[in-house]
Amino acid sequence: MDTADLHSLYRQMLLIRRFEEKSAEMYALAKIAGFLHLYIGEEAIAVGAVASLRPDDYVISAYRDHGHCLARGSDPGRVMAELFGKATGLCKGKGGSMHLVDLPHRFMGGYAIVGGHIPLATGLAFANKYQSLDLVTVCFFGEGALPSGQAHEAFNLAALWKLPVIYICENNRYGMGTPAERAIALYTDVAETARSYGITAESVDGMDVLAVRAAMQRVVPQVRAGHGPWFIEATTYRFMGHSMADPAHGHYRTKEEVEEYRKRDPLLLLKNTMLAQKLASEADFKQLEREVGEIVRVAVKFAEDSPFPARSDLHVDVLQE
Amino acid sequence: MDTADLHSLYRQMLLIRRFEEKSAEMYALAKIAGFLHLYIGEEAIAVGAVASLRPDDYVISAYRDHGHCLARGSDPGRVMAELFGKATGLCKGKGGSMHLVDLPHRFMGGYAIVGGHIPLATGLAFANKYQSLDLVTVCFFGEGALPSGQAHEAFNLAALWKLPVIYICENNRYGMGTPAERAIALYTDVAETARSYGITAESVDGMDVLAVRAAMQRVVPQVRAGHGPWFIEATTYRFMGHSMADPAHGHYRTKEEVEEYRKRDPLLLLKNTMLAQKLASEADFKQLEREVGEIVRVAVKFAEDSPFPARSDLHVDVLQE
Amino acid sequence: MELSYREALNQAMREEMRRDRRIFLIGEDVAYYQGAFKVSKGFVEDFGSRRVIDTPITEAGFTGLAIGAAMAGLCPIVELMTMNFGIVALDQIVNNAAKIRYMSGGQLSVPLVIRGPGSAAHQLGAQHSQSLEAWFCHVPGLKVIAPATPHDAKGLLKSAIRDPNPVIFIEAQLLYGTKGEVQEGEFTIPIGVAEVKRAGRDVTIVAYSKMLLLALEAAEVLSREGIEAEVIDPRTLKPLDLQTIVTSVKKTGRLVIVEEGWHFCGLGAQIAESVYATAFDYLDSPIRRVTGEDVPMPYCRLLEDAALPDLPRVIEAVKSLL
Amino acid sequence: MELSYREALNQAMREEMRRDRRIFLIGEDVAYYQGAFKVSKGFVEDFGSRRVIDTPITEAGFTGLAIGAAMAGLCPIVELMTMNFGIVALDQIVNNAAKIRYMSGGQLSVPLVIRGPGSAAHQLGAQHSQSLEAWFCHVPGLKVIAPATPHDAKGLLKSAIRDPNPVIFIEAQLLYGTKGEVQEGEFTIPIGVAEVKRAGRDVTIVAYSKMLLLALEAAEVLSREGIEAEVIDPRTLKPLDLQTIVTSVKKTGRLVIVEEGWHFCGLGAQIAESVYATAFDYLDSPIRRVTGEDVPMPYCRLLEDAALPDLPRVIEAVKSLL
Ligand SMILES: Cc1ncc(C[n+]2csc(CCOP(=O)(O)OP(=O)(O)O)c2C)c(N)n1
Ligand SMILES: Cc1ncc(C[n+]2csc(CCOP(=O)(O)OP(=O)(O)O)c2C)c(N)n1
Ligand SMILES: [Mg+2]
Ligand SMILES: [Mg+2]
Repeated sequence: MDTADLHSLYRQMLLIRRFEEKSAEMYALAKIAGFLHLYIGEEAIAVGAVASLRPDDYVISAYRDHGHCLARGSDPGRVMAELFGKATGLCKGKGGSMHLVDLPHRFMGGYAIVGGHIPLATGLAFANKYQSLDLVTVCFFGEGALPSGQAHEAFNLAALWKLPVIYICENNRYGMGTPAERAIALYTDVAETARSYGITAESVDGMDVLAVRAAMQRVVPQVRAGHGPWFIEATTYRFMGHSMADPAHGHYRTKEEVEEYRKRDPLLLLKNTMLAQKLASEADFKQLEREVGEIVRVAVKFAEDSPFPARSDLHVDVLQE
Repeated sequence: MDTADLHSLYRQMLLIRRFEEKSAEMYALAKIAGFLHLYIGEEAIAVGAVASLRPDDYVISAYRDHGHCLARGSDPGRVMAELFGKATGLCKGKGGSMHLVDLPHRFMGGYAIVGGHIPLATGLAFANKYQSLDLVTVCFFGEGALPSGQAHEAFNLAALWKLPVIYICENNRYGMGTPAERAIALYTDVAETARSYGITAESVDGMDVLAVRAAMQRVVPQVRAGHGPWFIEATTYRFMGHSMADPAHGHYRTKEEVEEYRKRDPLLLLKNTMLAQKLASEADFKQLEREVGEIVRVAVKFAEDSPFPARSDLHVDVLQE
Repeated sequence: MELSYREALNQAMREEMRRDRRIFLIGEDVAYYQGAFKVSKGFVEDFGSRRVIDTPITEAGFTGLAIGAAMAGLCPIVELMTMNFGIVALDQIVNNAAKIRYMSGGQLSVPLVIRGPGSAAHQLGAQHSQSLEAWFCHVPGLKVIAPATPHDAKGLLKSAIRDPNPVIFIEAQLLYGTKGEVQEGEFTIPIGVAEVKRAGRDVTIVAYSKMLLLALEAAEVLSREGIEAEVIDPRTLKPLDLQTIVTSVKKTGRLVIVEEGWHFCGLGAQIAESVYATAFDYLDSPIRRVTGEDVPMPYCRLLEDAALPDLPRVIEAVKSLL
Repeated sequence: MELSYREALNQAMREEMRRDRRIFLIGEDVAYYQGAFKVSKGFVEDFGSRRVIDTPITEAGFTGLAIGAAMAGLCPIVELMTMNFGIVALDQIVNNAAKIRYMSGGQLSVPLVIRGPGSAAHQLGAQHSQSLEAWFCHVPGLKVIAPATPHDAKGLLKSAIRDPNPVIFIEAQLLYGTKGEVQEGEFTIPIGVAEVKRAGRDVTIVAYSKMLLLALEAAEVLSREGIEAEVIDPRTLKPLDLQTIVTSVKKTGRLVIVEEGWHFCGLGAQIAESVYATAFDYLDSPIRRVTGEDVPMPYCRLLEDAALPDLPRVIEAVKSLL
């Protein structure tokens, strides 16, 4: 394994972590408002998955989308500016946290209706196949979306038409306050859902960025070669509340449970591997922290210094001329 | 096997057959209008399934619903009157062919949005469980409804909450002009869909009324006892066009294919069994034809002689006072 | 007693559920999480998980299930986490709940309440900030209610639960924390009856849900300038109590309608058209509508504020008529 | 040349698909069955199954798929077997197609047409006889078109296909067989432009889709009695060409709006309200709306006829204004 690669994976996860910690701070300061869903604890999935993609592949997500967007390479300043509702934000302040879009980085958006973006992902894949492009579409969603009708309709179409899409179900065990076992009939093996469409499906440790990347390194070429859709369940855990409106552990889970999962913090896991294999020293990690800290600082400053949209922007981009 | 039972099954199938042949005639005479979807060829499913139910169990169906309604024991005259749009019809002429309802016979309706009644069925079952009643709900739908999101959302709820509902998928191989293999990704085993929710599922020969009845005789007590939902695929074939607007075989299937399936006409199959086992003579069948013919004749006359609703009925029953 | 809007709803459901065991509450996170906005606080503790039911994220599925249960004689209360998610359940609401009674020639009934917060809160973005009452009001077979005060919320929710028809009951996230006097003891408020929330002679303002608070604020400001606005809250949006509105308009000769939803084909268009048709000769000038702008809701606060009715706009509208 | 409405639609799609390989047609039974109403006759033969695509009965799924494909630069035409089934796809239409451009700050576009028959045919029952244009018109980010004649159908469908925005294109089952002159050769009709279908001085009638034919019939009858109605077809329902309507109303002083959908919160309410707001002083009497009745559509023909606008009602409405 290439040392530079591991550094890069760690660095990306760290960026997401620190970026989101900072955005939580900014939320507390009322610089950011509305719903803010943090990805903290789940970073290995976005980073590991995106690592195997080409820049022109499509990525699409639900509302917990900062991680996917940053992993895709979006400018943290423009992401933060979007959270601030600034004109320099990715979406000029009109999208917000749940609706990040970065077309040049082929990040096709975050969507806030649970299950609603899964047909879109399937359509992106359809377009690629239609145009005989060898592009792959990766679609992230929570396990809470799995029972939704829109997900099922999309799975069936993807399977029927052998579309080049990879569905990544981020199973963090809860949909808001509802544990998966009270929402999904066959929760012991959610990948079975995909298999019932003839979609190849597997489960991967979503806390282990190397495992996620390894799975994708196998899967992406298959899908790119036209062997049809794929489904990956990535088991993970959200360390924070469902959104900033929700305490880190509510009635629905115990502090102990959260602590238990924190022992498998994806950053910690990779760091320990790198230290054990002597691929990096504590000093290297300190250096990374400094670099990432600086990036986040600059991002916040960019957001702070940016102007709000003009009132006259209100009616812009409703329709294309 | 009880001879009287077989006579009764045959008689019910024959009633549906002759009733629908007559309604096709009436359609040609413009006594009936709108969509008219005939069940001809599929009678064994409704009759076989309903035979194992109690009068207080619930039955619900899609728009191809004459067979289920008649099998449930509805008065053929009131069904025909409904098709005629008369005030004496089951629904006072307001429902029509696709929306028959007969509450006293616990026929909870035909519905015309594909997949849309499957959550309703699940709710009827929910109500029974909620009230600790040992009632079973049977829900009929075509294989075309299987990929629909509403079906999946309902299956998940039924499985999660172990509801006393039996889903009967009438797989007649086509949804309008689209063969199942172009609509359902895993068409080789549609019951797998249900299994992916942990629902027990099986397939039965839907042309063989005795096979359908036997399956239900096993399944109904299980479901009634609270062992959760069940899924039965009944393989069948529609002998007529999708509706009266559609020729019996269109571009989408050959005359030969239709002829081939007609050899397994459910009435013919049962008749041959009964003749072979000497449980009935040709004369008995002639007698049945006469009786059923008379019932249908009386039904048409009742419908013909009945008044149309009054114009003042237009705003009645929109809301309950 | 003084209650918050949230508490008033909680009480209404609690009293009704105590009264009638056919009533149950179903929705996402309504039980152990106490509701996304804590409206069903304490319910699962008091009524048990048989009657307070958490669902998977399948609005079509569980709304349809509730309709089926209602057909079988139960009286479900469906909580939609927000009314926005009613869109994925709309086929069930419109094609089944609203039509089953009519299609069955009166054999079946659907005594059902679908409730949850409509309209924008703060910066929830385009998919979570919709006012869809005009859609629901368009559909025969539904009743639509949108109370603005804790008292009305309690009295009308109790009526909605007892009503034998499907009722869409629209709350508002920004109202949950507002407080107001609520009558003690058992009471209901009839569906379909508007209320004059403030008497006045110069102009009539019709406003519902959160917009009522805005209208009352505007009336207060205007009053200081000697302009007396009569503020009417229809409370029930369908059936609409046109009579109360028209009576007021006949007195004032001027009407401003305030609604938060999109302008084009909003409910205000219908209210206006009905008033014109009924009281054309009493109107001194055209009716003014103050509405949400015809844009998907932007995230940025500045643009969001620009997209919604506010005090200056209501005041300007009133003054433009004088 | 004389064409049926169905043939006009077929030609429009055919010409556009020849012109641009990004265009494809997707829907239930559009390929081998040639469309439930045979609008895509010959398409799969001419364009192949790559561009003419049969789907399973999953409107949310394939409409969403088409939106995704449009985001990636294709130009899908979605055929809904009937517009009624748009309800199960409404989340995709409203939350994705209509909003993606705005939410993304203009980065993404959704060049998409969703077409199919709206309104009642004959005795199709409550779930298959709805006019949902008011819902679609309420939503910013959508254009809505409902042509009445073969010529308009062809020219507007071509424009809709070329438009970079999501367009809801409402046809009518009972119009498919109607015939009319269609301009030869290549042409388009601009979106958002109404047409005066018959000039007159006494009263303005606004009507669209099948109701235009009814309005023209009424105008003919009225003319024999010396009453000259000016009949205007907006053709595009959103954006609405209010100017053309108002110009006519300023001339006639009277307006009748005919629409087939439910009365309460129907599109006619908005048209009326807009006209009142713009031309209040020109109106001699209140605007009359002739609409569908506020009931789920009954099956029985007699009741169905009673639920829909007809010649006597249009004529009565006109005469009531004179
Ligand atoms: C259709 C719909 N219903 C309800 C909601 C409210 N809601 C937002 S997130 C969420 C939980 C989703 O859980 P999951 O899919 O597991 O994703 P996670 O938040 O765990 O990442 C719910 C119920 C919604 N956004 N959309
Ligand atoms: C949501 C929806 N989409 C489309 C239709 C139009 N439609 C009516 S029946 C039908 C085919 C259904 O096939 P299947 O479920 O197999 O039942 P069958 O007719 O074979 O009994 C279609 C597409 C509909 N009624 N509802
Ligand atoms: Mg989750
Ligand atoms: Mg079928």
